[in-house]
Amino acid sequence: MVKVKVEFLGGLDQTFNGIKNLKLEIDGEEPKLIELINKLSNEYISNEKDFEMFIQEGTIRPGILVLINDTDWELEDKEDYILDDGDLISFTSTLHGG
Amino acid sequence: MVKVKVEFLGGLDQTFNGIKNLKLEIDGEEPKLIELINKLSNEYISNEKDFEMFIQEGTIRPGILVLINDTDWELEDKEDYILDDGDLISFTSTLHGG
Amino acid sequence: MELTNEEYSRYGRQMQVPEFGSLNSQINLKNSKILVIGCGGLGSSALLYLASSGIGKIGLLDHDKVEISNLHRQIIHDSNSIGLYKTESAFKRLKLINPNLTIIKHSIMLDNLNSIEIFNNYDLILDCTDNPITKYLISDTCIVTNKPLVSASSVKTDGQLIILNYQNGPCYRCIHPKPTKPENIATCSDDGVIGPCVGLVGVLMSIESIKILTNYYNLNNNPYKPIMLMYSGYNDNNGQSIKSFKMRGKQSDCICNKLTKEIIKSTNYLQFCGSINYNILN
Amino acid sequence: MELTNEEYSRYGRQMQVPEFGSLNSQINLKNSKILVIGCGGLGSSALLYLASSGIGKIGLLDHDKVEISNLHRQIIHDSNSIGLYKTESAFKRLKLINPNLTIIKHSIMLDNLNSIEIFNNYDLILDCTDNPITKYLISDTCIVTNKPLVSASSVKTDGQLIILNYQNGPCYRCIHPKPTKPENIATCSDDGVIGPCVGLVGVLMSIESIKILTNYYNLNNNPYKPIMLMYSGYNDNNGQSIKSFKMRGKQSDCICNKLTKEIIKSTNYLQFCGSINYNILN
Ligand SMILES: [Zn+2]
Ligand SMILES: [Zn+2]
Repeated sequence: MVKVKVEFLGGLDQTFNGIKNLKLEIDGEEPKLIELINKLSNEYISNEKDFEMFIQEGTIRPGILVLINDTDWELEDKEDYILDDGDLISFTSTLHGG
Repeated sequence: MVKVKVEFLGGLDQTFNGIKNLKLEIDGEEPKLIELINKLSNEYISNEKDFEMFIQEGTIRPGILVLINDTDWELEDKEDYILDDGDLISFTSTLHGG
Repeated sequence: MELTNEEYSRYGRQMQVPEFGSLNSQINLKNSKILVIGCGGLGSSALLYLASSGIGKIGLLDHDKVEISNLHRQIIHDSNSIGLYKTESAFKRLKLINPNLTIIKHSIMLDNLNSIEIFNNYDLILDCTDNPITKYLISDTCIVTNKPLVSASSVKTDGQLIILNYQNGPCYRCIHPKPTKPENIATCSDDGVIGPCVGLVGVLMSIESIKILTNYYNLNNNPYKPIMLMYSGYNDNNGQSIKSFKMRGKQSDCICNKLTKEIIKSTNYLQFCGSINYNILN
Repeated sequence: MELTNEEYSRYGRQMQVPEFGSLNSQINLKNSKILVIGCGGLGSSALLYLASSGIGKIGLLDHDKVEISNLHRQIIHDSNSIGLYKTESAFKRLKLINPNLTIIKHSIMLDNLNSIEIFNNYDLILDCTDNPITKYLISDTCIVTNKPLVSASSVKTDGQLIILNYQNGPCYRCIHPKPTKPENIATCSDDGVIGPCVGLVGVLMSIESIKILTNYYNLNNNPYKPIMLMYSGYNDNNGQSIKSFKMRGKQSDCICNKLTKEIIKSTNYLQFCGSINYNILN
């Protein structure tokens, strides 16, 4: 079991009932980031139409950036990143206002 | 031995030869913050007149705030705080420009 | 009090933001009276945004006149302002920005004999000054007149902000019981400042002021806790940062617990802070 | 090129700051030509500080006119600006702020047929627009004209900033290979924005622009690395924050590696981003 912190930025908290910060436990010896994403989308989105704001075509929707300990997940293993105790996983919407 | 991080903010890096961030090892089982302060003033200030910018009347000079893991040292034990591995100790000058 | 149709159009976009608090908050702003002390680098951006936001009445306090060396950072003024009182120059710009706003000019130097009477006319004080003498005086006066205080400073590329005398939090003396010696102080005139860096700190002040005036910090669901915001504008290749430090509360042994009007009026603030003669409120 | 006495007085305080880089940096600013696309909430504060800082030439691009609902956040304009082109209103204010500045007005809508020719006249581009169609077009045009880009956005209480196409770093498409669907996008008109929050992000843009133009990021002692600055203005009782995220570099499979002028001119950006018709450059 691994304990991680999750934060939703750029207004993405609205998709998760206004929750901005979360501490979560993920089962298993070496759980991957995809398991956290599945847990978030299955257990923390109460509104069915909000699901599309987080997941599209089986992955994080375009316009959401994922950061592992303040680093773009593209520099890590994306969905296959192996979670470690104390990791901070940030999800942020890309903003478009000016 | 305890490993800590030190940062100098608000222009205080100038007193320490322009160093903004530092990783330091302090000897002993349960070293106190005062030992870090002594080490900094004895080993990291090369200019004698800079000493007064850090220490006055035997303690941190008025106008410098000390933060232990982003918390005012007044909420901890000040000089007697027992350093822990990974602690971040910040020293910041109070600014006066407007 | 209600809003006019013009005000609904003007402030609609901010009333839409859930954190702002809708119509009630806009009316709170309209009913608010704030005093901005120092119409320089911090005051410029703080004033432009506070005036635009729909605050009812703003007092401008500064005894200085606009100089050309101010203009790289003091964006409320312009080349035609040179030689005018900063209060006069700011007044002109703010009236154009928002004609709904009532503006009071205090083109005088703040001192321990006039501060109490002035502060009594306002709900919130912004300290945009640049020297410790005035910072102690402003904090002390906020204590005896019971006004919350948004206090900030900026030099070179960095800045600091703290909310004082608010919801039983600390005063300036609680944080700084002993003044910094004059020879240990960096100022904008001696050490310079990047215009938008001090400007950014002024913007931070305007946002914290709006939060206070709209009761964003409230005992029910978001109580204020003492923090200091630390801004760094030139973080090598990490860009810029704002960190939030958790600060001490009101100190039981601080002078603020027994401060009176009489004590303020008989205190020699210049002597208390040391003998170098600052150019106050620059 | 040298500075006049007036310029020494005007910019002295920023030339004193070691991180700025003294006279050389001031001359670099004087020689610089920047294009600011969008004279709204981000553009207002970015422009006021960049004009004050001594940049030689600024291009203003916006096809919109000032409306009263803009004024709570677009502090470069004022009540007399309502109905004027934003470029015209900004021009007037900036000329008063700094008469040394050369200003070019582009009161047109940016599109894939005019963008390349316009960008060719400038050294640095600031994307202060509010919709993905324009953001992709601006990034693509920066690729083929080889211009660094400071790109930012802000909605409600938050904002983001990223430097693109700089020192072999990423482009907008490297970060966002697929556009966000129109129905998943929040905008200032729909969701509102706190005036000083978007203003603060504009100030961040001005500071990063000054760093680029003065070679603060340089291969010798402070190489640029791709980061995104994330600003949050309403952090419950933790005040405000700016975090720095380490971002991916230029992606080898990104379209930017083979973009040409011809491809830009034949791309249907509206179709690429989806079918909702945005009010571009608001
Ligand atoms: Zn006190
Ligand atoms: Zn690319």
